[in-house]
Amino acid sequence: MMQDILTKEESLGLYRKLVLARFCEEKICQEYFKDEMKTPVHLGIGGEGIPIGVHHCLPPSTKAFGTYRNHSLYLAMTEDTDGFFGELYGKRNGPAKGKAGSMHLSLPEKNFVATSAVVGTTVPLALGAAFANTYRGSDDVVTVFFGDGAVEEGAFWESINFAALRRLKILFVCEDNGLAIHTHARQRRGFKSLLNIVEAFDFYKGSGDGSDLTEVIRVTRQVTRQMQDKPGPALLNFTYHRFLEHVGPREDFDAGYRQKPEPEDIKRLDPVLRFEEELKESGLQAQALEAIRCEVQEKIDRSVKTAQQAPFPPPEELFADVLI
Amino acid sequence: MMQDILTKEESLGLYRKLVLARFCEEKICQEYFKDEMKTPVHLGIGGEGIPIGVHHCLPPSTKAFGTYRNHSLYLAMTEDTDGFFGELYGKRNGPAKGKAGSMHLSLPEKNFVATSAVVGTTVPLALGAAFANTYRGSDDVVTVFFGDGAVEEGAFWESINFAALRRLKILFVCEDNGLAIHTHARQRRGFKSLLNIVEAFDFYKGSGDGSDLTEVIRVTRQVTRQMQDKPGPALLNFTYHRFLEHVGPREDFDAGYRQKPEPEDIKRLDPVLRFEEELKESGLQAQALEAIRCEVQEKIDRSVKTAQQAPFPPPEELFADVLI
Amino acid sequence: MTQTMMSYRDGLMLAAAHEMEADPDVFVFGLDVPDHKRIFGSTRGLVEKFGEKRCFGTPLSEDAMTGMALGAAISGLRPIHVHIRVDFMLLAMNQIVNMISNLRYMSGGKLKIPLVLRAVIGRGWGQSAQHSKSLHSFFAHVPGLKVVMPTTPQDAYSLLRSAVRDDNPVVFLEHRWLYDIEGEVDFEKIAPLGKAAVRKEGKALTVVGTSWMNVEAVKAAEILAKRGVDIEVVDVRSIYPLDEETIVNSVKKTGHCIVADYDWTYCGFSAELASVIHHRCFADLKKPVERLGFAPVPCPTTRPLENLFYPSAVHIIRTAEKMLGLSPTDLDGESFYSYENKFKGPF
Amino acid sequence: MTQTMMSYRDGLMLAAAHEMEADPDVFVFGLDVPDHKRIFGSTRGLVEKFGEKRCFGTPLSEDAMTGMALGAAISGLRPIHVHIRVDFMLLAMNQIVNMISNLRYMSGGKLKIPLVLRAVIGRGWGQSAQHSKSLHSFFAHVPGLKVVMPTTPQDAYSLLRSAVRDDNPVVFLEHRWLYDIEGEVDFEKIAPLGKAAVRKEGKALTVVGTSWMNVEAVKAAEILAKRGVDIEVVDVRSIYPLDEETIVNSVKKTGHCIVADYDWTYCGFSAELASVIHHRCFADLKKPVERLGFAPVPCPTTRPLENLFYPSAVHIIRTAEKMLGLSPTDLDGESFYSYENKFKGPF
Ligand SMILES: Cc1ncc(C[n+]2csc(CCOP(=O)(O)OP(=O)(O)O)c2C)c(N)n1
Ligand SMILES: Cc1ncc(C[n+]2csc(CCOP(=O)(O)OP(=O)(O)O)c2C)c(N)n1
Ligand SMILES: [Mg+2]
Ligand SMILES: [Mg+2]
Repeated sequence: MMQDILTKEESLGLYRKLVLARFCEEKICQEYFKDEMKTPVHLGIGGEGIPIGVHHCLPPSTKAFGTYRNHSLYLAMTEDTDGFFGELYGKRNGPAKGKAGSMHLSLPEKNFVATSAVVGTTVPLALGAAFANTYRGSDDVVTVFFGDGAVEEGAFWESINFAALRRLKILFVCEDNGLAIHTHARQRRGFKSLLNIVEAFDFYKGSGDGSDLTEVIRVTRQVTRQMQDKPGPALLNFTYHRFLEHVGPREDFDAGYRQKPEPEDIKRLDPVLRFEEELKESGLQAQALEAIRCEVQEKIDRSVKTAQQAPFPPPEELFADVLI
Repeated sequence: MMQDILTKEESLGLYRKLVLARFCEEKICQEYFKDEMKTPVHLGIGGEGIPIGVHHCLPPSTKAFGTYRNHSLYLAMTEDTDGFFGELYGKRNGPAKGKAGSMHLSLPEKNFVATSAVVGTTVPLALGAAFANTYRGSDDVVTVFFGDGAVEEGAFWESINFAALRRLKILFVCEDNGLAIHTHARQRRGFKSLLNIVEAFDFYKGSGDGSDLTEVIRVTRQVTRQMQDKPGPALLNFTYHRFLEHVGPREDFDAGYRQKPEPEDIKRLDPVLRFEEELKESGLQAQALEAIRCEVQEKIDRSVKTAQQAPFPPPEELFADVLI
Repeated sequence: MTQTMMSYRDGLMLAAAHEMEADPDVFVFGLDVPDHKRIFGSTRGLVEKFGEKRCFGTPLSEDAMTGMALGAAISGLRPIHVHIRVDFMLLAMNQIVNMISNLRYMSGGKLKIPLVLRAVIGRGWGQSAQHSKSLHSFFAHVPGLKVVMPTTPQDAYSLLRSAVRDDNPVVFLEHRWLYDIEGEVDFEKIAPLGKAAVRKEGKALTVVGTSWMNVEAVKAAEILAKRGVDIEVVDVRSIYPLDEETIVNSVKKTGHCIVADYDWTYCGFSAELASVIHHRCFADLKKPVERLGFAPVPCPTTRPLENLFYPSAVHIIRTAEKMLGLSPTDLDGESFYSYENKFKGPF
Repeated sequence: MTQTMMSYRDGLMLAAAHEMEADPDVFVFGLDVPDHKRIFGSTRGLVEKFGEKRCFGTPLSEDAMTGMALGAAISGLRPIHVHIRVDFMLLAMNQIVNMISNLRYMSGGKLKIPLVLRAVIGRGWGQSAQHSKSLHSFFAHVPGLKVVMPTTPQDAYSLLRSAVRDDNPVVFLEHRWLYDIEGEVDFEKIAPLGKAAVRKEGKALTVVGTSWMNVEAVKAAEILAKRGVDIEVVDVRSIYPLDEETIVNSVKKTGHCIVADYDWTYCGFSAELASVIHHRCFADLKKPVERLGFAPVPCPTTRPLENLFYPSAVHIIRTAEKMLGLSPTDLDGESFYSYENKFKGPF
């Protein structure tokens, strides 16, 4: 399966990104209790495959928009662990010099344009970026990632209407963990299938198990091919399991709003383990993977150390970057 | 056809309401140029059959919400021409003592609860009224009327989601003239069929030619029966031809954004003529109709005179009715 | 008299519970209201006691849910609509400013709008620009709304009860840090909307504070009292309607005034207070009124800048010293409120 | 020098046309922008000249369309987003206050937001509570936005050009009645954002006005001049950033000040002005600053009440007389601006 759609080199590159995202967030989990990262963290453990897979199918010129749960997307697009930890530690070497924190990461020079902690608010921004592409005759797609909760906001519906009306090349990607904080989709949604609905807006569409990176890539390629053949928007819905609490570094299965998955399910729900399994099945040696993991871990440890030692922004930074 | 679903008495009552709404607005057209009604008027000529037909199928305890294009709904529910003209003339005998004008008519004591000049804004209010019905164990339906343009507002989508989630008994009625001011639906909508979409929200649904009062009633009855059998929201979409400009008493076919209908089409597009034709076909005598018309015209003329002679609200009214 | 020690969050929770007991038309709803975190504990126990009919969550649809609250209120119910952050009410501004504030007037007084909009404001933990606003000046600017900002557990309790009983729309704003404050609450005490409270009496200078700034102001007053400088602290409590008399009387007595508002100053409530005070105490003021508030920038995440963004007891002390011509107090031994130890991440 | 007589609406129209000619990244969009009414004529000719690519209408989706404007601006385009009424921007407050104002700061200065939000404000014809607001204090309250209110055709032209060229988000507010005002426009004249203008010099009293209130203030000044009372009229023009110097210098000279704002006073821009002026002219003011604005109620429809709702030249005259200790001027022979004859229904 995997071999049908990914070269060995691609697979290893993807594995590296998966591990990069995962290890970064695991590092956060370890370090967070020291209260040095003074920013709320919405960890994406379990969902890394979605942004990594989607952006693997698109050229680096693709502009992306995201949410507060943006670490994997940031790392997939930038691999910039120095900036990442700098920002989380609130230091001057963060891309926003600590002003953004985890929830509003942005690195426009790498086309990771903007993220936001108000649910649904970057969805309309993608309209503008896609409009700008059309305006300038660019063929690029724009991606926008959002949670299943964002679909309930009016701005989402206004946006899909406009995207459909204008046949904008936007890939709407729903990172569907079935939860908005602690509330299940069935308690929030008056409809069963989002895909059915966007079909009535003449969207291209795709869906799949977001824990399966190979599937994410297969589905995304299918849909982006359609978008290139005949321009128009698309919606991808990828389900995944959120391993940790909504915000913060802990598990919270004892809170009672959902069940802890059985140990035998973890292998299916964890995109890193799952992709690793596939890589092994495809004949890749455990050592090659181990080497990647080591390299990535070292990179991360270095970045964390750099961030910890980096200076805070000076007081006058408070007043910089408001108006030009 | 008509005889199958309406008694003679009902038909005459409906004819009276149609004529009442039409003559009131024709009176506005005549008087408006005198600049005594200092309120913008969004006339509903061509669309009278929709609110009249829908509310004919529902008991008087049904709460209704509407838009700035609300005259027919107001008159259908209240028959209160004194208050109506009082309000349009800005006089003390209007239900809001002139504070509301044409765009924000409201007569809660007759269950004509609220209207608004900001598109789409009364749609969520209907959720609250329907929720209150459920809360109190009432079986009543709530109606909310809106134009085809309102469907593009986020609040509309948030509202149908909540109505579907809660299975609220709301009748969403789209008064579909295909225009938002001068902009055609195809320039605004990224979808083809609203009815298809609300089906995905498990709505009951119906649609028809809003110029045909009999059809409006037939379709509404069908749908309200379903709502009573198994509670849930419904959407009705009725098309109609707006005879006049968006706001104001004139025709504006010379503006070029749409075609004037051919004379032979008028009979089909005008709900009053069309219903009159049906009444005649069903054997009703022209005199009976003439008598209704005379009575209604006299009532209206009296109300206009009353309004013209009524006093304006005194200066201290400016400060009344803000907080209790 | 039934005095009990409790937290601000419990004051809020009990006020809702008591009103729900007293009136079956009162219900509480909003995003995450019934989940296990219960809006930082302030809706604890309600769903168990009153059921899902009267305490429930919603989809993420602030605009329509606010309209739904209005629709329920004009249908005779008394909704308490809760937002875990006031910033999200920006999605509902159209319903609040075009509809809720106008509907009574536009109906010639026929519609009654007994509606409470509760929202958490202010500083949490690295909350940054989108989870830290107050917005009381927006709401107070618009005729047709009442706006309340309780500071003490007693006020959380009494003012919420009064707000629920009020037949007007009331925006009720609660600072995140106040939730942990403990104090005596007397269930019999009624606090009518529209009255300020003198938190500390003094003769040298008046600090008029809103919400959390009263905690800072009382701290500043305690420190200055040690060197014999007597600060009066007036807690505005009701942003609209405003209790001008209490404020004006205090300033007429002291001749000096600092307005310490928990918001940006530009076009904010501090501007309203300063101009009312200047106008009414024109002959009594010995110095112009000084205004303290947020730095005129979006709220940054990183702690050192965040600390500079928010006004504090230190700012009040330094400003008071300048106004009164005093040398700077040595603050070395003083301990100020710091959430480093009391309030940890993630939210 | 190329001076031409033209209306305010034509000033707006030509400013957009000239910017669109000069820069292919400028585009104009919004509800009803290209229909035959053309936003009261202010977008006339644009679609013919620049095509539907650069001038187009939208669905009724203020929230998403504002976000789309922001998205286009951070992608390097320069959108002019037009609203036929500022009241509808309430639907977009979340994008404006949580996103547009913050995105530059939250990106550490990496994102640039060259975006103009045009909106029509104020009185039309029986417009009532939902089509009559100004809201400049809302926008000015939030760091990260500029706010402009031009009064003359020249300013409509020059300030719109400056706003389009500005790399910051600019809210541009145009009073409905000003559209018909005629005046000389010099295309070479640049009006930088952030500067007030003295509309009439005088020594007895300063009226600081916003938008339409400058028309009323100049009228008041003309009438009072006949009895030798010399009023200075300062047009604020730029609500944020504020040109404090021009205003403060005027008040220091006259010692008397009326702030005439086209908005409610409570927590409004008039409060900001009054407190800045009181603070900076503390020793110079002979009387407290007086504020004029809307009556503290939603705007009523009916004409007699609507006339009472809005502040006017008469209010300015009566207030000035009181402050200066003058007997009431006989206004019998005076003709005031009245839209009875100039501005008829329906909108
Ligand atoms: C407009 C808005 N309303 C409410 C919140 C509070 N809130 C933060 S995250 C969240 C849940 C969002 O769920 P979803 O979109 O599925 O994203 P997930 O966290 O599951 O990735 C809520 C309600 C918010 N940030 N913004
Ligand atoms: C939120 C909002 N946006 C824009 C407007 C300006 N406007 C007034 S009516 C209208 C068109 C509405 O069309 P539709 O809903 O189809 O109703 P119709 O007038 O056709 O009955 C528009 C855009 C408004 N009143 N409210
Ligand atoms: Mg989710
Ligand atoms: Mg229409």
